[in-house]
Amino acid sequence: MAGLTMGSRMIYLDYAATTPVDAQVIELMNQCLGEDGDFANPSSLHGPGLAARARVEIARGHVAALLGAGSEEIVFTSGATEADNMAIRGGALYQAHRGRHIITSRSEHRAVLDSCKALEKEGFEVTWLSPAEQGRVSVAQLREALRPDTTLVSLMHVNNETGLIQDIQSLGALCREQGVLFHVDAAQSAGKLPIDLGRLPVDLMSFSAHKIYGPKGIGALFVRREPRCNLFPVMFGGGQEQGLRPGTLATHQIAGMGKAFELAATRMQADQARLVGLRQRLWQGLQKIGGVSANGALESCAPNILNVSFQGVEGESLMFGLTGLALSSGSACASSNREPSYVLRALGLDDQAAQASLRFSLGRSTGIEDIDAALAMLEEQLKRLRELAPPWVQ
Amino acid sequence: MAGLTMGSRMIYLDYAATTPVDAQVIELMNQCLGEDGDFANPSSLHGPGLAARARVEIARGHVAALLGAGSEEIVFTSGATEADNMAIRGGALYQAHRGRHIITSRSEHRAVLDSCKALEKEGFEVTWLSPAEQGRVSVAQLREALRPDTTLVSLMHVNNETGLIQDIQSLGALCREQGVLFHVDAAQSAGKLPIDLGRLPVDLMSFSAHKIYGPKGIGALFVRREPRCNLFPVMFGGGQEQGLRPGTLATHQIAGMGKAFELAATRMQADQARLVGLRQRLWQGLQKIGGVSANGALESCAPNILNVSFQGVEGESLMFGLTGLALSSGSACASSNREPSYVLRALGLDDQAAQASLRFSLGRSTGIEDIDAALAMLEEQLKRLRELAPPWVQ
Amino acid sequence: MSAAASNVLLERYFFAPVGAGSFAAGSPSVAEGRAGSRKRGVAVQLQCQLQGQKIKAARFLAWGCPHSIAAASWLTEKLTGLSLDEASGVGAMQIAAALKVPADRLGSILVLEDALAACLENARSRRHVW
Amino acid sequence: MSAAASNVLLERYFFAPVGAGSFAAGSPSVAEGRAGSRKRGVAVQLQCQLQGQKIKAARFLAWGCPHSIAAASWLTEKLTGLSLDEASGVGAMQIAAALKVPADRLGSILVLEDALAACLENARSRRHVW
Ligand SMILES: Cc1ncc(COP(=O)(O)O)c(C=O)c1O
Ligand SMILES: Cc1ncc(COP(=O)(O)O)c(C=O)c1O
Repeated sequence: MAGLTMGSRMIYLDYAATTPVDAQVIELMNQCLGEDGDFANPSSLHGPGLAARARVEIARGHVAALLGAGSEEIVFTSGATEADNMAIRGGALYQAHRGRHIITSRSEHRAVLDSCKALEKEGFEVTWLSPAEQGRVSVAQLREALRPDTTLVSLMHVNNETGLIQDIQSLGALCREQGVLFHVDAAQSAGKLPIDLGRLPVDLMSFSAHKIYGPKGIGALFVRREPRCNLFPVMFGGGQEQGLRPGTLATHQIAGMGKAFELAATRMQADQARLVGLRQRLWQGLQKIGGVSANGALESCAPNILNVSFQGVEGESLMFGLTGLALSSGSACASSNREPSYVLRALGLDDQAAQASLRFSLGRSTGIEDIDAALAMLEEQLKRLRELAPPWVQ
Repeated sequence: MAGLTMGSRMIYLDYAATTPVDAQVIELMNQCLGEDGDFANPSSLHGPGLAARARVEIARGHVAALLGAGSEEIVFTSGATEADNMAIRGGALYQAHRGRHIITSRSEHRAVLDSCKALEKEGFEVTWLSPAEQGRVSVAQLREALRPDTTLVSLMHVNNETGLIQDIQSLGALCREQGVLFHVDAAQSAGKLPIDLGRLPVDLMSFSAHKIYGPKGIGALFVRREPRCNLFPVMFGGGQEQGLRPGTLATHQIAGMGKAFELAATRMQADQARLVGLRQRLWQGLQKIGGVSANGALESCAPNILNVSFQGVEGESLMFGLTGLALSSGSACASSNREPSYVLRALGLDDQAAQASLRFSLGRSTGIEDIDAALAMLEEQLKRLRELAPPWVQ
Repeated sequence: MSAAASNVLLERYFFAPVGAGSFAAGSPSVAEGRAGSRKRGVAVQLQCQLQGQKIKAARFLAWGCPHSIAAASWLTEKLTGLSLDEASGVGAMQIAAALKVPADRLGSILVLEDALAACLENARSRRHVW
Repeated sequence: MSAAASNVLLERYFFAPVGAGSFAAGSPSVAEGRAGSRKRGVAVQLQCQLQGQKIKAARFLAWGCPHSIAAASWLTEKLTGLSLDEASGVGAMQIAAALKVPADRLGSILVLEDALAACLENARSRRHVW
């Protein structure tokens, strides 16, 4: 396998931040852009409009199919961030007459955290669960936090920094039993882990296309029909998407997402089996170098992510030294600022250990030789930086 | 010129609903998608991330340049709908301590109307101006509506149904004088009429890429720095776009919008001069057929739009009969439902006249032969349907 | 040119309507019925040329949505050859079913039914004269 | 691999640091200064090999951000050949300016300055022994 290298042998190991768009997806997107394509407004009632609308509905079907959902339960958004906002804000506001208490955890994506914080400022009460070992939220913990006025619980499926898989089946069952809305951010799990919304007790689920070889700037929210989940919209306008999400439908984006989900359905199993092997090779190599610890037990984490703390080196210099590797030290969103990852802090790491952590995330183009080259670069920099460190620094 | 025809000689005259994406724009977008392109997350700090970020910032510069704005005043959004929501909701909420009165008009886009209605439900007071002749809001009318507790005025630059150009210079001057935020939806004017935000007294301005040969699903909000205009965000998350608009930046979408705005800067004058001529030909042809009236004086309207009422025919049958023409009877967004256009109703037309109106909107690929072919089709259907109508129907 | 475009009968009767037009006014053998108005969004005029108890031919004029035009045309074809009694058995539901008129357009068909009723009423009232 | 990547001197001193390492401990001609800690995010050890009043050679060890490592390396080069008095004239601002250290990283350079001060203090205290 060729391996995704850029410029002067750059190895891309940041697939959890974003993926390149699949060639088939690009091709389909291009069919919806130019004069000769289905560029018209999908809300227009003339022929070209109907052709564009057909593209949208085919895509909706593919997204729904991967997830075991009904087409009418899929609402297209500008990404998982918007879907998270819609679910949390929209759900909490719609249910406000029943209660004003919501529950989430400290290791959610910022789209969830900040949506909850915004509600807090508007008089909602939020319980911030501190995940136990490895970032897992237990059913017992959730049961304890539930109150009569709780209306919504938001917990992610796969953590974007550590890859930890949350037991949404059991957590959701408890929510359903208590009549509480359950929202799950599945941006990092869709297309990577099997998801069957026909069985999962989940009311709202957020998705993003660009984490699974689709385009950036498009996502979806699953909104269950039975039992019906109602939302207050967070944006207002032309009535598209059942009145839940206004704005001209971006045909090429939606078609691209549909294709990406369609491809994921056929590739998921083989892709993930391969990644488990590559991640194992990476982890064994790192252990040989030494002074490393995994943030999360491998078997509890999505197969494409490995988050590792490095002892004896400072995090920023390690990143700076790894010129040939494109990866993240925190989540991609958080990586523009220098604050240590709050997710790793929530796992109990101190600031320095959190900062000296790297998230390796592998993808379709990652090959064995990429892993081996990455290990060689890591070994070189770790050796060098550890030798440079004064021995009296802990 | 070839003319934009689809399938079996379909003539596209719905450029105000959406435009095909320019070939140069498509090319640039494709450079940001695949493995070999700048696909990385623009928030990532590694090399590929910085390359994607550079694409974003170049695009921001092009958008700003067309508008006479500073790059730091451009916030990318998922479209004009979202920009409208951010401006109106965000502005009103931020200013809520100063007052809870906002002003808009009855012929705004639904993104504006519905944003205002949502605020109304939350206890804000909205004055809905009824535009005078041709949809124009007068300075006197606005002055009368302004109150000490008014914090925001939202009026569009060019109306999407009639093309009417609002005098935002004078209206904005009054707002500035009164210390009231002035938001302008410029989705239909950017790239078509000169806009110089260095001089215009406008605090917030909404844009969309897909109205000027850029991709759907991307837009921008201009947020003035001096005097500084502050907003409360409507979505929460990763801190992108100065904390005003979270979510992974969609590099290909943003780059495409930048290119579209760059091209508009060079093409605007010539494009529009040509469209004025084509529209004139269309209007003269329609007058020759007879039983028509223009909804808006041509010289007060953007050169690409002509909205016409047809006497003696029912609107839906007229549309249905024009199988070779792709155009709108209302605004594109409203055209999925059968309610007569509220914009035309606001101009004083009754339900039937509003419904028997067509919006012709021309664009870069429209040629003389498209106009002539459209006129021939119109003449045939009008003659046929008028003959079918019982003479005793008014 | 709308979602209804896949309705073949609708298109046939809309684009090539049989029975379009009117008979010379004032003929004693022509019964006429009108219903609807501009304000209602549909207006239909139906004429039947009678031969005894039989409808020898029928004509329509219509102003309204595509369904109302197509349905009026279909009706003129349907009426041709029927007796007045048979004709009064033709109702809105039968017309709607034949042309697959969607529920939200049934109003137009009811107007058409009114025009038929008026026309048949007119025909019966004329029979006294003959 | 970050926005700072366009800083040529930073890259040179970070990736090929001169003066890296330490002299054999306990030598009477070697002065040493330490500053910072893991908790502060920067830790620097600076050693100067003295020849009378002069710094014959300097060595560093550093744990911290790229700027702190590069700056420590740059400093060992700068110190070589200086008298102790001259060396005490070298301050954080001069180091920061030379390496274009951004404002939010000045904290690291102040730690380096502390290490230099400690090292020179140590050097002066040793002179009594000789
Ligand atoms: C768990 C999670 N949620 C939400 C998001 C945001 O997705 P988007 O970029 O589509 O808004 C991301 C990725 O950035 C993510 O990893
Ligand atoms: C005046 C006006 N405002 C806003 C919009 C919405 O723009 P977008 O589709 O980018 O959300 C449109 C077009 O649909 C428009 O014409």
